[in-house]
Amino acid sequence: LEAAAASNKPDVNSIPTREYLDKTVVPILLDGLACVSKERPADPIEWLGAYLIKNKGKYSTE
Amino acid sequence: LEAAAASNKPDVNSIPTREYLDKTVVPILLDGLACVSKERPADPIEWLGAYLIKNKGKYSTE
Amino acid sequence: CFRPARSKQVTFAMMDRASQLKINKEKTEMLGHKGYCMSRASHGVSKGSWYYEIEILPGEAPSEQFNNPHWRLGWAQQHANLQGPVGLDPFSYSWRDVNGTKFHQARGEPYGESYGVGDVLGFFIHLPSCATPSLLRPKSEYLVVYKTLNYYEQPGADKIDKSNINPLPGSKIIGYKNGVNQGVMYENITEGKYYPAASLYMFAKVKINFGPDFKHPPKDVEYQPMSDAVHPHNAELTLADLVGKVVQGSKDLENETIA
Repeated sequence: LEAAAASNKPDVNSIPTREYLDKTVVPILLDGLACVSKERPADPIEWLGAYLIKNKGKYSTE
Repeated sequence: LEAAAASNKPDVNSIPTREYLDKTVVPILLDGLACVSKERPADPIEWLGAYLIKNKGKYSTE
Repeated sequence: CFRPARSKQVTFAMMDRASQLKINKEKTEMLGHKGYCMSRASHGVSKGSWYYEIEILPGEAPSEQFNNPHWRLGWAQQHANLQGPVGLDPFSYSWRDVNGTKFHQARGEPYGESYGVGDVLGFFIHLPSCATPSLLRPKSEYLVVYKTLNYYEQPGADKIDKSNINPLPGSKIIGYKNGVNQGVMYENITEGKYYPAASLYMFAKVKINFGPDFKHPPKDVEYQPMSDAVHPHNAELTLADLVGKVVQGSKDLENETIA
Protein backbone atom coordinates (compact mmCIF):
# COMPACT_ATOMS: atom_id res chain seq x y z
CA LEU A 1 0.00 0.00 0.00
CA GLU A 2 2.81 2.38 0.84
CA ALA A 3 4.54 1.47 -2.36
CA ALA A 4 1.36 2.36 -4.20
CA ALA A 5 1.25 5.74 -2.47
CA ALA A 6 4.86 6.43 -3.33
CA SER A 7 4.31 5.61 -6.98
CA ASN A 8 1.27 7.86 -6.94
CA LYS A 9 3.31 10.54 -8.66
CA PRO A 10 2.57 9.73 -12.26
CA ASP A 11 5.55 8.39 -14.11
CA VAL A 12 5.55 9.71 -17.67
CA ASN A 13 6.18 6.18 -18.86
CA SER A 14 3.15 4.66 -17.23
CA ILE A 15 0.41 7.26 -17.79
CA PRO A 16 -2.24 6.49 -20.40
CA THR A 17 -1.61 7.43 -24.02
CA ARG A 18 -3.87 10.49 -24.10
CA GLU A 19 -2.40 12.11 -21.01
CA TYR A 20 1.08 11.29 -22.20
CA LEU A 21 0.52 13.01 -25.55
CA ASP A 22 -1.28 15.94 -23.90
CA LYS A 23 1.63 16.46 -21.55
CA THR A 24 4.39 16.13 -24.11
CA VAL A 25 3.73 16.98 -27.75
CA VAL A 26 0.16 18.30 -28.02
CA PRO A 27 0.80 21.90 -26.89
CA ILE A 28 3.62 22.50 -29.40
CA LEU A 29 1.69 20.67 -32.14
CA LEU A 30 -1.33 22.93 -31.60
CA ASP A 31 0.84 25.93 -32.38
CA GLY A 32 2.84 24.17 -35.07
CA LEU A 33 -0.23 22.99 -36.99
CA ALA A 34 -1.80 26.45 -36.80
CA CYS A 35 1.39 27.88 -38.31
CA VAL A 36 1.57 25.23 -41.04
CA SER A 37 -2.04 25.89 -41.93
CA LYS A 38 -1.42 29.62 -42.14
CA GLU A 39 1.97 29.56 -43.85
CA ARG A 40 1.43 26.60 -46.18
CA PRO A 41 5.17 26.05 -46.56
CA ALA A 42 6.64 24.30 -49.60
CA ASP A 43 7.56 21.19 -47.61
CA PRO A 44 5.06 21.02 -44.75
CA ILE A 45 6.45 17.88 -43.07
CA GLU A 46 10.03 19.14 -43.08
CA TRP A 47 8.80 22.56 -41.93
CA LEU A 48 6.84 21.10 -39.01
CA GLY A 49 9.77 18.87 -38.01
CA ALA A 50 12.08 21.89 -37.95
CA TYR A 51 9.45 23.91 -36.03
CA LEU A 52 9.30 21.27 -33.30
CA ILE A 53 13.06 21.10 -32.89
CA LYS A 54 13.49 24.86 -33.01
CA ASN A 55 10.70 25.75 -30.56
CA LYS A 56 10.80 22.85 -28.15
CA GLY A 57 12.48 24.97 -25.46
CA LYS A 58 9.30 27.05 -25.10
CA TYR A 59 7.28 24.00 -24.12
CA SER A 60 8.83 22.63 -20.99
CA THR A 61 7.27 19.33 -20.07
CA GLU A 62 8.61 19.28 -16.50
CA LEU B 1 -11.80 18.21 -71.96
CA GLU B 2 -8.55 16.63 -70.86
CA ALA B 3 -7.22 19.99 -69.81
CA ALA B 4 -10.32 20.54 -67.68
CA ALA B 5 -9.85 17.15 -66.04
CA ALA B 6 -6.22 17.94 -65.32
CA SER B 7 -6.98 21.28 -63.72
CA ASN B 8 -9.66 19.56 -61.68
CA LYS B 9 -6.99 18.35 -59.31
CA PRO B 10 -7.22 20.81 -56.44
CA ASP B 11 -4.24 23.05 -55.87
CA VAL B 12 -2.82 22.26 -52.44
CA ASN B 13 -2.58 25.96 -51.65
CA SER B 14 -6.23 26.74 -52.25
CA ILE B 15 -7.92 23.87 -50.42
CA PRO B 16 -9.50 24.59 -47.04
CA THR B 17 -7.33 24.31 -43.97
CA ARG B 18 -8.47 21.01 -42.56
CA GLU B 19 -8.14 19.19 -45.84
CA TYR B 20 -4.78 20.82 -46.34
CA LEU B 21 -3.55 19.45 -43.01
CA ASP B 22 -5.13 16.07 -43.74
CA LYS B 23 -3.33 15.89 -47.07
CA THR B 24 0.06 17.08 -45.87
CA VAL B 25 1.03 16.35 -42.27
CA VAL B 26 -1.73 14.22 -40.75
CA PRO B 27 -0.67 10.81 -42.16
CA ILE B 28 2.90 11.03 -40.90
CA LEU B 29 1.74 12.52 -37.59
CA LEU B 30 -0.63 9.63 -37.06
CA ASP B 31 2.28 7.19 -37.32
CA GLY B 32 4.67 9.50 -35.48
CA LEU B 33 2.34 10.02 -32.52
CA ALA B 34 1.65 6.29 -32.30
CA CYS B 35 5.42 5.67 -32.18
CA VAL B 36 6.07 8.43 -29.63
CA SER B 37 3.38 7.10 -27.32
CA LYS B 38 4.75 3.58 -27.65
CA GLU B 39 8.43 4.47 -27.31
CA ARG B 40 8.08 7.28 -24.78
CA PRO B 41 11.48 8.70 -25.68
CA ALA B 42 13.47 10.95 -23.33
CA ASP B 43 12.77 14.08 -25.39
CA PRO B 44 9.43 13.50 -27.12
CA ILE B 45 9.31 16.79 -29.03
CA GLU B 46 12.83 16.45 -30.39
CA TRP B 47 12.15 12.80 -31.15
CA LEU B 48 8.95 13.59 -33.09
CA GLY B 49 10.68 16.41 -34.99
CA ALA B 50 13.46 14.06 -36.03
CA TYR B 51 10.91 11.37 -36.93
CA LEU B 52 9.14 13.76 -39.28
CA ILE B 53 12.31 14.83 -41.04
CA LYS B 54 13.67 11.29 -41.28
CA ASN B 55 10.50 9.66 -42.58
CA LYS B 56 9.00 12.40 -44.73
CA GLY B 57 10.07 10.62 -47.93
CA LYS B 58 7.58 7.84 -47.22
CA TYR B 59 4.66 10.25 -47.23
CA SER B 60 4.44 11.85 -50.61
CA THR B 61 1.88 14.61 -50.52
CA GLU B 62 1.04 14.78 -54.23
CA CYS C 1 -19.15 12.74 -31.95
CA PHE C 2 -20.86 16.10 -32.07
CA ARG C 3 -19.04 19.00 -33.56
CA PRO C 4 -20.41 22.47 -34.19
CA ALA C 5 -20.53 23.36 -37.86
CA ARG C 6 -18.15 26.20 -38.60
CA SER C 7 -17.81 28.24 -41.69
CA LYS C 8 -14.46 28.28 -43.42
CA GLN C 9 -14.15 31.99 -42.81
CA VAL C 10 -14.70 33.96 -39.64
CA THR C 11 -18.18 35.52 -39.77
CA PHE C 12 -21.12 36.06 -37.48
CA ALA C 13 -22.31 32.58 -36.52
CA MET C 14 -25.76 31.72 -37.84
CA MET C 15 -26.13 29.01 -35.21
CA ASP C 16 -24.64 30.94 -32.33
CA ARG C 17 -26.91 33.94 -32.11
CA ALA C 18 -30.19 34.97 -30.57
CA SER C 19 -32.69 33.85 -33.20
CA GLN C 20 -34.44 37.23 -33.44
CA LEU C 21 -31.28 38.91 -34.71
CA LYS C 22 -31.17 39.34 -38.47
CA ILE C 23 -27.91 38.62 -40.28
CA ASN C 24 -27.16 39.40 -43.92
CA LYS C 25 -26.13 36.84 -46.52
CA GLU C 26 -22.42 37.55 -46.07
CA LYS C 27 -22.87 37.17 -42.29
CA THR C 28 -21.13 40.46 -41.65
CA GLU C 29 -24.09 42.73 -40.82
CA MET C 30 -26.53 42.28 -37.99
CA LEU C 31 -29.80 43.99 -37.14
CA GLY C 32 -31.20 43.99 -33.61
CA HIS C 33 -34.73 43.32 -32.43
CA LYS C 34 -36.25 44.95 -29.33
CA GLY C 35 -34.52 43.76 -26.12
CA TYR C 36 -30.79 43.25 -25.86
CA CYS C 37 -29.58 40.02 -27.41
CA MET C 38 -26.28 38.77 -28.74
CA SER C 39 -24.47 37.01 -31.52
CA ARG C 40 -21.01 35.52 -31.35
CA ALA C 41 -18.54 35.09 -34.18
CA SER C 42 -18.08 31.71 -35.82
CA HIS C 43 -14.58 31.27 -34.38
CA GLY C 44 -13.04 31.93 -30.99
CA VAL C 45 -9.50 32.34 -29.69
CA SER C 46 -7.89 30.94 -26.56
CA LYS C 47 -4.33 32.14 -26.86
CA GLY C 48 -2.41 35.04 -28.37
CA SER C 49 -3.35 38.59 -29.37
CA TRP C 50 -6.29 39.22 -31.67
CA TYR C 51 -8.24 42.15 -33.07
CA TYR C 52 -11.49 42.86 -34.87
CA GLU C 53 -13.60 45.92 -35.75
CA ILE C 54 -17.28 46.78 -35.67
CA GLU C 55 -18.77 49.69 -37.53
CA ILE C 56 -21.94 51.26 -36.15
CA LEU C 57 -24.55 51.52 -38.91
CA PRO C 58 -27.76 53.57 -38.84
CA GLY C 59 -30.57 51.66 -37.15
CA GLU C 60 -33.57 50.35 -39.08
CA ALA C 61 -36.51 50.87 -36.74
CA PRO C 62 -39.90 50.02 -38.26
CA SER C 63 -41.42 53.05 -36.53
CA GLU C 64 -40.41 56.00 -34.37
CA GLN C 65 -41.37 54.31 -31.12
CA PHE C 66 -38.68 51.69 -31.72
CA ASN C 67 -36.09 54.22 -32.80
CA ASN C 68 -33.86 53.88 -29.74
CA PRO C 69 -30.84 51.83 -30.79
CA HIS C 70 -28.05 50.89 -28.37
CA TRP C 71 -24.95 48.73 -28.52
CA ARG C 72 -22.83 46.69 -26.14
CA LEU C 73 -19.91 45.17 -27.98
CA GLY C 74 -16.88 43.14 -27.01
CA TRP C 75 -15.82 39.58 -26.32
CA ALA C 76 -17.82 36.62 -24.99
CA GLN C 77 -17.20 33.00 -24.16
CA GLN C 78 -19.32 30.10 -25.28
CA HIS C 79 -21.29 30.16 -22.03
CA ALA C 80 -22.31 33.78 -22.22
CA ASN C 81 -26.07 34.04 -22.50
CA LEU C 82 -27.30 34.99 -25.98
CA GLN C 83 -30.55 36.46 -24.65
CA GLY C 84 -28.98 39.44 -23.03
CA PRO C 85 -26.28 42.03 -23.55
CA VAL C 86 -22.59 41.22 -23.78
CA GLY C 87 -21.17 41.87 -20.30
CA LEU C 88 -24.11 40.35 -18.41
CA ASP C 89 -22.33 37.37 -16.86
CA PRO C 90 -18.83 36.15 -15.88
CA PHE C 91 -18.22 35.06 -19.48
CA SER C 92 -18.40 38.32 -21.37
CA TYR C 93 -17.04 41.87 -21.44
CA SER C 94 -18.51 44.83 -23.28
CA TRP C 95 -18.28 48.54 -24.07
CA ARG C 96 -21.58 50.43 -24.34
CA ASP C 97 -22.43 53.37 -26.58
CA VAL C 98 -24.02 55.42 -23.77
CA ASN C 99 -21.32 57.21 -21.74
CA GLY C 100 -18.75 54.72 -23.02
CA THR C 101 -19.50 52.53 -20.00
CA LYS C 102 -17.93 49.06 -19.77
CA PHE C 103 -19.83 46.01 -18.48
CA HIS C 104 -18.93 42.72 -16.86
CA GLN C 105 -21.23 40.56 -14.70
CA ALA C 106 -23.92 43.18 -15.38
CA ARG C 107 -21.92 45.82 -13.52
CA GLY C 108 -21.22 49.03 -15.40
CA GLU C 109 -18.15 51.17 -14.80
CA PRO C 110 -16.75 54.26 -16.52
CA TYR C 111 -14.45 53.35 -19.39
CA GLY C 112 -14.01 55.15 -22.72
CA GLU C 113 -15.77 57.62 -24.96
CA SER C 114 -19.38 57.18 -25.96
CA TYR C 115 -19.97 56.19 -29.57
CA GLY C 116 -22.66 56.13 -32.22
CA VAL C 117 -23.53 55.79 -35.91
CA GLY C 118 -20.47 56.07 -38.16
CA ASP C 119 -17.93 55.15 -35.49
CA VAL C 120 -15.63 52.17 -35.91
CA LEU C 121 -14.90 50.32 -32.67
CA GLY C 122 -11.88 48.08 -32.40
CA PHE C 123 -11.53 45.27 -29.89
CA PHE C 124 -8.17 43.82 -28.93
CA ILE C 125 -7.77 40.80 -26.70
CA HIS C 126 -4.58 39.36 -25.27
CA LEU C 127 -4.65 35.84 -23.84
CA PRO C 128 -1.30 34.56 -22.58
CA SER C 129 -0.90 30.84 -23.07
CA CYS C 130 -2.31 29.03 -20.09
CA ALA C 131 -1.09 25.79 -18.58
CA THR C 132 -3.90 23.78 -20.11
CA PRO C 133 -4.80 24.46 -23.74
CA SER C 134 -8.54 24.27 -24.37
CA LEU C 135 -8.26 21.05 -26.35
CA LEU C 136 -6.89 19.28 -23.33
CA ARG C 137 -9.47 20.24 -20.77
CA PRO C 138 -11.90 17.63 -19.55
CA LYS C 139 -15.37 18.23 -20.95
CA SER C 140 -16.86 18.70 -17.49
CA GLU C 141 -15.06 22.02 -17.14
CA TYR C 142 -17.23 23.40 -19.89
CA LEU C 143 -20.39 22.82 -17.91
CA VAL C 144 -21.08 25.88 -15.95
CA VAL C 145 -23.97 27.11 -13.77
CA TYR C 146 -24.93 30.68 -13.43
CA LYS C 147 -28.02 30.73 -11.26
CA THR C 148 -29.51 34.06 -12.13
CA LEU C 149 -29.46 33.28 -15.83
CA ASN C 150 -31.45 30.11 -16.02
CA TYR C 151 -33.67 31.35 -18.80
CA TYR C 152 -32.79 30.55 -22.39
CA GLU C 153 -29.56 28.73 -21.69
CA GLN C 154 -28.12 26.61 -24.44
CA PRO C 155 -28.52 22.87 -23.95
CA GLY C 156 -25.86 21.56 -21.63
CA ALA C 157 -24.87 24.97 -20.35
CA ASP C 158 -27.40 25.04 -17.53
CA LYS C 159 -25.16 23.50 -14.91
CA ILE C 160 -22.32 25.77 -14.03
CA ASP C 161 -19.67 25.04 -11.46
CA LYS C 162 -18.51 28.44 -10.35
CA SER C 163 -15.35 26.98 -8.88
CA ASN C 164 -14.16 26.57 -12.45
CA ILE C 165 -14.27 30.29 -13.13
CA ASN C 166 -10.67 31.43 -12.81
CA PRO C 167 -8.96 34.62 -13.95
CA LEU C 168 -6.23 34.32 -16.58
CA PRO C 169 -3.26 36.33 -15.28
CA GLY C 170 -1.84 38.80 -17.78
CA SER C 171 -4.86 38.72 -20.06
CA LYS C 172 -6.46 41.97 -21.18
CA ILE C 173 -9.01 43.65 -23.43
CA ILE C 174 -8.43 47.05 -25.04
CA GLY C 175 -11.02 49.11 -26.92
CA TYR C 176 -10.34 51.49 -29.80
CA LYS C 177 -12.62 54.20 -31.14
CA ASN C 178 -11.77 55.18 -34.69
CA GLY C 179 -8.22 54.03 -34.06
CA VAL C 180 -7.82 55.80 -30.70
CA ASN C 181 -6.78 53.51 -27.82
CA GLN C 182 -9.28 53.94 -24.97
CA GLY C 183 -7.05 52.21 -22.41
CA VAL C 184 -7.20 48.76 -20.89
CA MET C 185 -10.86 47.85 -20.56
CA TYR C 186 -10.44 44.71 -18.44
CA GLU C 187 -7.48 42.63 -17.37
CA ASN C 188 -7.03 39.21 -15.78
CA ILE C 189 -10.27 38.16 -17.42
CA THR C 190 -11.99 34.80 -16.95
CA GLU C 191 -9.87 32.11 -18.59
CA GLY C 192 -11.19 30.29 -21.62
CA LYS C 193 -11.94 30.77 -25.29
CA TYR C 194 -13.29 34.15 -26.46
CA TYR C 195 -15.46 35.02 -29.43
CA PRO C 196 -16.04 38.48 -30.86
CA ALA C 197 -19.56 39.33 -29.70
CA ALA C 198 -22.11 42.03 -30.42
CA SER C 199 -25.35 42.71 -28.59
CA LEU C 200 -27.93 45.09 -29.98
CA TYR C 201 -30.87 46.91 -28.42
CA MET C 202 -33.95 47.69 -30.48
CA PHE C 203 -33.22 47.97 -34.20
CA ALA C 204 -29.56 48.83 -33.92
CA LYS C 205 -27.31 47.70 -36.73
CA VAL C 206 -23.62 46.86 -37.04
CA LYS C 207 -21.13 45.68 -39.59
CA ILE C 208 -18.33 43.47 -38.34
CA ASN C 209 -14.85 43.25 -39.87
CA PHE C 210 -12.54 40.41 -38.87
CA GLY C 211 -9.69 41.63 -41.09
CA PRO C 212 -7.07 41.26 -42.35
CA ASP C 213 -7.79 44.74 -43.74
CA PHE C 214 -8.96 47.09 -41.00
CA LYS C 215 -10.16 50.68 -41.18
CA HIS C 216 -8.03 51.60 -38.17
CA PRO C 217 -5.38 48.94 -37.64
CA PRO C 218 -3.89 49.49 -34.14
CA LYS C 219 -0.31 50.69 -34.20
CA ASP C 220 0.48 50.32 -30.52
CA VAL C 221 -0.06 46.57 -30.09
CA GLU C 222 0.88 43.44 -32.00
CA TYR C 223 -2.04 41.29 -33.02
CA GLN C 224 -3.40 38.77 -35.46
CA PRO C 225 -6.58 39.63 -37.33
CA MET C 226 -9.55 37.55 -36.19
CA SER C 227 -9.76 36.27 -39.77
CA ASP C 228 -6.71 34.14 -38.95
CA ALA C 229 -8.54 32.39 -36.10
CA VAL C 230 -9.47 29.64 -38.56
CA HIS C 231 -5.91 28.30 -38.27
CA PRO C 232 -5.69 27.50 -34.54
CA HIS C 233 -9.29 26.29 -34.77
CA ASN C 234 -8.45 23.78 -37.48
CA ALA C 235 -5.24 22.80 -35.73
CA GLU C 236 -7.34 21.95 -32.66
CA LEU C 237 -9.82 19.84 -34.60
CA THR C 238 -7.09 18.08 -36.52
CA LEU C 239 -5.08 17.32 -33.43
CA ALA C 240 -8.13 16.17 -31.47
CA ASP C 241 -8.82 13.68 -34.25
CA LEU C 242 -5.21 12.55 -34.39
CA VAL C 243 -4.92 11.99 -30.65
CA GLY C 244 -8.27 10.20 -30.64
CA LYS C 245 -7.07 7.82 -33.33
CA VAL C 246 -3.73 7.17 -31.66
CA VAL C 247 -5.46 6.48 -28.33
CA GLN C 248 -7.91 4.15 -30.05
CA GLY C 249 -5.03 2.41 -31.81
CA SER C 250 -3.15 1.88 -28.57
CA LYS C 251 -6.29 0.48 -26.91
CA ASP C 252 -6.83 -1.97 -29.74
CA LEU C 253 -3.26 -3.08 -29.27
CA GLU C 254 -3.74 -3.58 -25.54
CA ASN C 255 -6.87 -5.60 -26.12
CA GLU C 256 -5.07 -7.78 -28.62
CA THR C 257 -2.25 -8.36 -26.16
CA ILE C 258 -4.69 -9.27 -23.43
CA ALA C 259 -6.59 -11.60 -25.73
